[in-house]
Amino acid sequence: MAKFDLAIGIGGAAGQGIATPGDILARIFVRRGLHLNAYNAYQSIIRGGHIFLTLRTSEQPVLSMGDKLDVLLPLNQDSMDRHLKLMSAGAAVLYNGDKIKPGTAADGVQLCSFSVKELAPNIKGDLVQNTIALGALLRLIGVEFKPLEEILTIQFKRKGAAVIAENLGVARAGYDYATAHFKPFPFSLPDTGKKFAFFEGNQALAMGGAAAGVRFYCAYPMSPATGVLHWMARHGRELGIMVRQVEDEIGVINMAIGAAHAGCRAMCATSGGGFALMSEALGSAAMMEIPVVCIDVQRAGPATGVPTKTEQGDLWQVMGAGQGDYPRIIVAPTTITDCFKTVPELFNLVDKFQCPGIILSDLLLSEGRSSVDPSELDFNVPIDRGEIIGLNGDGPPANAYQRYKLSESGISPRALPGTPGYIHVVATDEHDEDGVLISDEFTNPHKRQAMHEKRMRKMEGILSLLEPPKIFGPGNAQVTLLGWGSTQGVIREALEKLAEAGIVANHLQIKWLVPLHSEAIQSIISQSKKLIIVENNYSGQFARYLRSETGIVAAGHVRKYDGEPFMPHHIVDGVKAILAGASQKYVPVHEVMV
Amino acid sequence: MAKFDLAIGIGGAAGQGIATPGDILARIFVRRGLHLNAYNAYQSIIRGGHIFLTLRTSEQPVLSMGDKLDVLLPLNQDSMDRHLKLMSAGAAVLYNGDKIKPGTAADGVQLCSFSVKELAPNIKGDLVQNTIALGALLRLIGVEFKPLEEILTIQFKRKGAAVIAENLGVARAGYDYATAHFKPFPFSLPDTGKKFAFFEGNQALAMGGAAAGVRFYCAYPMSPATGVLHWMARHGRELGIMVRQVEDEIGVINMAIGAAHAGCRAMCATSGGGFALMSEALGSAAMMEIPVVCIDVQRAGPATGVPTKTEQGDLWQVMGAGQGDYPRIIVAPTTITDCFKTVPELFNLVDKFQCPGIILSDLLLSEGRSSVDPSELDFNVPIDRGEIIGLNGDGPPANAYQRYKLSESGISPRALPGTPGYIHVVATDEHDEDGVLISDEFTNPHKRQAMHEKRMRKMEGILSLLEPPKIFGPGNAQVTLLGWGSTQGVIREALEKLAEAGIVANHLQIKWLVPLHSEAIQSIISQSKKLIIVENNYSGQFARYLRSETGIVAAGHVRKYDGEPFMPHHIVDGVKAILAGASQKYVPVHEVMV
Amino acid sequence: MSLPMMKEESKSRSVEAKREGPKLTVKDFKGRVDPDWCPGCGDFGLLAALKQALVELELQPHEVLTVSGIGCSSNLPGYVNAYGMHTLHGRAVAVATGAQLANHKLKVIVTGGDGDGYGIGGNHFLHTMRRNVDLTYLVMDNQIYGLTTGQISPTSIKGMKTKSTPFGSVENPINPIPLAIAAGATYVARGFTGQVKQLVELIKGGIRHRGFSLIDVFSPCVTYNNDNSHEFFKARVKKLEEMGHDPTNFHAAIDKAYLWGDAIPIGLFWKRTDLPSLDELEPVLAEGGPLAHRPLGVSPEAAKALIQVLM
Amino acid sequence: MSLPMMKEESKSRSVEAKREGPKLTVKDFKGRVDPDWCPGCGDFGLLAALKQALVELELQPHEVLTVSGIGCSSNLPGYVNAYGMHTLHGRAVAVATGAQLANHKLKVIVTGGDGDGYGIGGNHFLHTMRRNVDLTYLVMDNQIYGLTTGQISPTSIKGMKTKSTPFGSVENPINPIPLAIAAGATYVARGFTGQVKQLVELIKGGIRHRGFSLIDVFSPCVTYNNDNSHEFFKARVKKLEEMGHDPTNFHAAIDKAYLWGDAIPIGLFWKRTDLPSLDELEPVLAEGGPLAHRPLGVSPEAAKALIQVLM
Ligand SMILES: Cc1ncc(C[n+]2csc(CCOP(=O)(O)OP(=O)(O)O)c2C)c(N)n1
Ligand SMILES: Cc1ncc(C[n+]2csc(CCOP(=O)(O)OP(=O)(O)O)c2C)c(N)n1
Ligand code: SF4
Ligand code: SF4
Ligand SMILES: [Mg+2]
Ligand SMILES: [Mg+2]
Repeated sequence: MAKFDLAIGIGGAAGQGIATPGDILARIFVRRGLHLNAYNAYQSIIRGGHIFLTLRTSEQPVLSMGDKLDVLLPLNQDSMDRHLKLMSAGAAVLYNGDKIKPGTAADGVQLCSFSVKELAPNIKGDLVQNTIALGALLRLIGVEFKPLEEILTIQFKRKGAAVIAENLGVARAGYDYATAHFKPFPFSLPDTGKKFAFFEGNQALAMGGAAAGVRFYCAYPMSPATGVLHWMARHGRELGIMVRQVEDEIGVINMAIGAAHAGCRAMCATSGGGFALMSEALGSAAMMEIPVVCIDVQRAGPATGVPTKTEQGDLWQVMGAGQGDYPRIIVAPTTITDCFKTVPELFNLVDKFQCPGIILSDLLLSEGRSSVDPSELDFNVPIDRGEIIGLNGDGPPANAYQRYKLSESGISPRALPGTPGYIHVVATDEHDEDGVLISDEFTNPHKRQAMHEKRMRKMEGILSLLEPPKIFGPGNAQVTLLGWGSTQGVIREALEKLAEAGIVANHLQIKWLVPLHSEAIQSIISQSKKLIIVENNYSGQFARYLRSETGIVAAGHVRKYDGEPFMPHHIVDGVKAILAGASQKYVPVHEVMV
Repeated sequence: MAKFDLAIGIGGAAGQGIATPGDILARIFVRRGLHLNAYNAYQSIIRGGHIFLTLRTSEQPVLSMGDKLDVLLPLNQDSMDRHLKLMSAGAAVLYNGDKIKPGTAADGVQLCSFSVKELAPNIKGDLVQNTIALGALLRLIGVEFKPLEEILTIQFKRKGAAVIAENLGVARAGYDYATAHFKPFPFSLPDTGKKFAFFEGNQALAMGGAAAGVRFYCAYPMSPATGVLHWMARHGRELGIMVRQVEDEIGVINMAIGAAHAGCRAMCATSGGGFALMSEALGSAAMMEIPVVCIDVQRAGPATGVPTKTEQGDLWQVMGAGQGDYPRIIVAPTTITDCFKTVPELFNLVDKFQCPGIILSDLLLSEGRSSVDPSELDFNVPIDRGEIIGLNGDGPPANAYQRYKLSESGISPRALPGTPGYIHVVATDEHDEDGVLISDEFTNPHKRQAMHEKRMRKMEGILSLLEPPKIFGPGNAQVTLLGWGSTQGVIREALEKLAEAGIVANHLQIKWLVPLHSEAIQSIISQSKKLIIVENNYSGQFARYLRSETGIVAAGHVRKYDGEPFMPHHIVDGVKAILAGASQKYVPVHEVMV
Repeated sequence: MSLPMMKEESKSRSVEAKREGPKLTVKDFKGRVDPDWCPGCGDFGLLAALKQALVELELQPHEVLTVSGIGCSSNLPGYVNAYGMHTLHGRAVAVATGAQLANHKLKVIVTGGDGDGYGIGGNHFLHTMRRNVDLTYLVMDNQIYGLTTGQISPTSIKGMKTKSTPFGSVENPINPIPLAIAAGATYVARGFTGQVKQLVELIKGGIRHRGFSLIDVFSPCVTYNNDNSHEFFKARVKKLEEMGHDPTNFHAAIDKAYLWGDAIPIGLFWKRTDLPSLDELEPVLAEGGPLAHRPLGVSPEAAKALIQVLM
Repeated sequence: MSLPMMKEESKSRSVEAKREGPKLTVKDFKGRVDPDWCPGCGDFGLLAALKQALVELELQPHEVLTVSGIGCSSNLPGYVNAYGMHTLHGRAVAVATGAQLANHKLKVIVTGGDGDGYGIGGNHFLHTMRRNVDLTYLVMDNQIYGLTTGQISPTSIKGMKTKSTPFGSVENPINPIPLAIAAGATYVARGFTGQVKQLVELIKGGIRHRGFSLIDVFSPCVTYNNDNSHEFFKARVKKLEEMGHDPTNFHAAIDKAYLWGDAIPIGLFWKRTDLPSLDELEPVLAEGGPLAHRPLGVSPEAAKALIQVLM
């Protein structure tokens, strides 16, 4: 282990309480100023089945779940059977030997069996094995008992002193048993002296919304977007955010549009299926020129698909959502922390340009967790609500107010309902500058053309405000890896591994998808020797889009669509195979059976 | 008038009964074996406003509404004011001088005023002016009175002898008045001796469905797709087609999917907004592998847009419809008769490949009317229902039936509910070969990958059965015009006009959009000197798609998005401007104020 | 799941605050353009009644937001001088809910057709009623799809011949009144555009009512519905007031609602005032005024607390 | 719009044709995999009752089509050896209508959750009831969204604390029974998974009934709903049979449906047999057998006639 980099896998069935040891470990790491990345592979089942949580920590930022496991904590036989074969020399496997039998492990894998019966003979319930294992694990990675004691005390505070004592006792037993019987890792868990926080992408999106000043949030539950709703429901009251669970996603987006028109910053989140239902109304927001933000947290499709698995499969859906051409902004945040930052940025844009904004997250980002330096969570963000008139009682304009006044920017100042003197009607039918319909009596092809052009002109203004993508890594690279959205971390890590293997690569990650900085991308890629596009879907949705906008055709593609995210070596292997000319399209096989 | 080519415009308010003279004229034309094209520019209003019907007839096939009017029949002052300025030397304007005053007409325009008060002093109601004008018009174009007599007799049969007599009298009065007072055109309406039929695109789609063996049709009314429902409702009973009006478009597509799974060929039609609501379910049809056909009759968007106006603005919507990647077939018929032929073709494909098929029509095709040689309306079409097993009581297979058996083609034989021995469950969740979900307990990334690939493999098989597009016109053309779907006729006509102007152009029209014959297109376009793409939308939806699939970038674009269809000269002007280097994108102005 | 049948007035239902501003007339509520409905369309009657009600309630145009879907009837917002939203087909009630909760000082009036509200919009209709959102919903029920030139609607009578049912509909219609009562609406009435005076009172009552009010209005389509014409209703409607109906009597309300034939009751069927409206129940609105007027962002203390729990 | 309250049996309702084929047992209806529901989930009870009902009705697996949406409960078709469709969230009733009309010889049984059916699926629910489509709809009503790990559903009681309402829901729930009656369902019952014997009878009655039958079944979620547990219902449910209820009594049905508290009625609330089901009313089905079995295409004569009118 050159630099300190520890990955722990905890596996078992749904309902076996994997989340708690995961949370405790995460807390211990971030409180020591260690970086963290956590990814939970789970299934659409409430009890049973199989869950596998990977927690990885390091002194350096942790960009992905990584390629290897140092510790395996199987909570049932199934998990042991699935994962033992992934462990290699130097790794340790911690398990309750009363119930779980290891198979044959690779050489150098330390099999650390403990007996729950022996260590906690009087305690009922299955959760005790988790606590013992946690104690033992901390001992193995050279952590004093105290941090665990602290966190357990907080964790069980509500359940009273007896429960705390019991859990501390059990954890201690595991800790002590490990001291006596297991070989610790050749390091002690570092403490950088910093203090980090950690959060999942959905929390980051919700907090970003709060920072942006969202006052109305509504949703219909849908994995993997429900976390945003849960955060909002939990914190809405204290923050003055109205949170509503609606009858369906059509109701959601329309309600958000109503709230937005009345003057609130309004947001909603869903996954692909719910987004499909919203698509008609997104066009209506553009037509009425109402700013609204909708998050699509992608999961493996099509249709219901694999609800608890990740994919980047909705790009063409969001680009094509709704009939006709209309201005829209589509952005795919690149990290969990970027989720937080993107929301206020996007709100300023949609408010300025009075059009819908779509955030493309995915399960990997939204349910993944990462450490964050609290100083990066700046809630004091710039807020630009665009041109709203009449707010300060500045009285009606000399002429009758024209809600959709033609303008070079495509933007017309809006007035909120309730404002004296600016009466108008917004409409989803084509309309004139004053809002009067031009789809019936006053139909007029020239006016229609002018209004359509006015709306679409906004796209230029938006583009001019978006930060162009930048190349990362050496300029003279053999190969450029291009990704979009959530894959930034894993591609960066693949870059490092490629460098170790003597392959000089650089990296371009696209965050702002629509409108696209085509020229900037073209000029970057024109410098590049060989382009490989990495995406988490079957058909190369971004590759096709990139070609449509820039003509760029990549030399190779690394694609994955089995529901699981990329691990760094998948990309590395793909790049090698493509560079070796073995294939143009490389589809890795996911080795971890989850 | 070199070759015989006559265009008549009838204008007035909704409710003034424009349809009837239009229908009568159309019938007179096709019964003389003349070709016909009719386009009705109307508004989303039930009474009032403005309607303008253009009827064009010729001995040659009529490819579009054309560029000029020979006869104007304004039924009110508004229509006179809007259109008189379009008339040029040789043209005639027929109007009720009691109520309508002409403005200044161009030299050589014959103003034919008649007086309803004089010619039909005792008849009440406004419709009488239409009948008088019709009589006068027929006289002007050299038709004997008899055909009109016949048709009026049929038309009013249900209303009894007195009404027939009254109408015949009035028509006769108009006819005779014209004989006495107006200068007839220098020709008599030809009679080719053939007998044609005429129909609108929606009727053609519905009849195509009947020919294909559709047994279940359901819809929610939406202009401009409602005509399909109306035809089906009228004829369903006699043809054994169940026709249902459903509560909303989500219900429509899901009901159609249910009927399709049970074994019926099932179809539905809507416009862009309804299609947006259907998009989730289309993905579910692909996931469950159920064949279903959905028609999107495009209108001017976004949102409610201009419900009675045409556009080709839904291409990206249908390409992106629904989350995730899934196999789908998208086809845009190129003529009204092609609408009829496309439906059975598409049903054979979706049945064979067990996936959804989408027909992209538009208002121009669906509500436009054209003549057709009845021999082209062959209902005896080949029917291929794909692999359905167990139908002949062939008993259960040795092993338990696997609905989603992996296969090279991606196709697995299906069994219909009710078949003994082939019990299975279809699911929108990802599933294994036997239909068991692999989204919960049995989640497995390798199986997921295999099933996803199985479905997507169908796209290759589909492509291999689609006819590649072919170039039309001279091989050594200066410029190639490329269009898709409904614009075929007007582009062909532009080609002729360009030839007259000494510009040699050829033409490539794309009908099968997804999957796309990229290689065939590339090889055709590689022969072409200059490519100009013509489409009826703002953003060049096809141009962008073409680039994404082939890398082809056109030298120029002619685009229109004011709600009205192209007239030939719009394209001619655009080609000239682009060839002259004046612009890369040409957006014509619609001169007819409708 | 229980819907107790208590009839107590809930407290603090101040209905009409004192109005400032000039006293307005119906003319002041005339929209930018004249209606483009067919001459004789029932919707004219509803438009007149609505403007009259707004005048009598002494509301100012900027205090009112009309929200509609798509249909002939849904063109109404364009004909009223008030803030308006002409949204998608079937979605008016959902949009209106968002607007009402975002600014609960607005009087939000939803207008539309039977197809819009009971057909494609049925799910929002259902759930908005149970939530008792403070909206006044005026359905111009012509028992037909007017704008799409005549197809059956969910309230078309069985046997009706339309373009989509040329041989007569075989479907049972819904009866919006019992449906609304069962779904939890707290003010349920039926009006007729041929009885504008009563209609004005019903609308005023609906706007005054805190909670969801449905006013299903017979608004005959002179172009596509010959079965249920102005004359048809004129000969049959009977005012509930004159029938001695007590709108707090649940059974009587339902029984009266099913009457159909020689006497068709119009008026207020059902009203309960013991259920607060959603905005009254929503703690976020308890203080601070309309959400739409509140300052944006998160206080430094709140931000700190949010971060703290992540550490 | 009228819903006459006649109680005559409509003719020709042959319910169970004579069965050929072997006599089956519950085991024959076991699906390919075991349920993956939480141990103790109410849905096990419904699954058992459904299989028992199919056995007692002497149906063959291939004669039955189960159709579900998405949710824990909607996984049911995978656990029954019968044809099945596991469709999109909220869309089961619409899909089932298509399948039933395409092959009206199938027994089509729709199964799903309260969120699926009354939440997102509410509009199809409403209109399928008024059309009286011959479906048997079993709603596993656990008053919660189970599969998405616990948020309020349209039947969650007011005040319920869930992940989406951590401080208690402020919304009024719907009561599916009166709603279904008002919407026009012709067989409306409530069951409880703790009373499997009665449930079997209710399901059998529903399948036998020609028309739309709703059976709302208390099917407690042991993981996310602590308010309405098996014990909660066990202590409260009371059989309508034992309460002397007459399911043809409209007022009594509605009154009983609103009872909630110490005694919560279960059983058949409402049944009417005077309204034919949609397939019976649809002339296209009058002869020729199921549409799905008919030959495709148009006869030459019919084709000729179609073309003739265009000339
Ligand atoms: C999603 C969608 N589907 C269909 C339509 C077409 N459409 C417009 S209005 C209308 C029905 C109008 O009937 P109703 O709501 O009763 O209003 P009316 O015209 O009778 O006043 C329909 C089906 C649409 N605009 N959007
Ligand atoms: C369009 C869409 N929105 C949301 C979801 C997510 N979703 C799956 S099941 C479910 C609700 C489940 O509740 P219920 O129908 O009551 O079934 P239960 O799990 O309680 O049996 C939701 C919201 C989805 N699959 N599709
Ligand atoms: S079509 Fe009917 S509803 Fe529409 S405006 Fe005319 S009369 Fe009114
Ligand atoms: S979560 Fe609830 S509804 Fe779902 S399986 Fe578990 S107990 Fe049943
Ligand atoms: Mg209507
Ligand atoms: Mg539920």
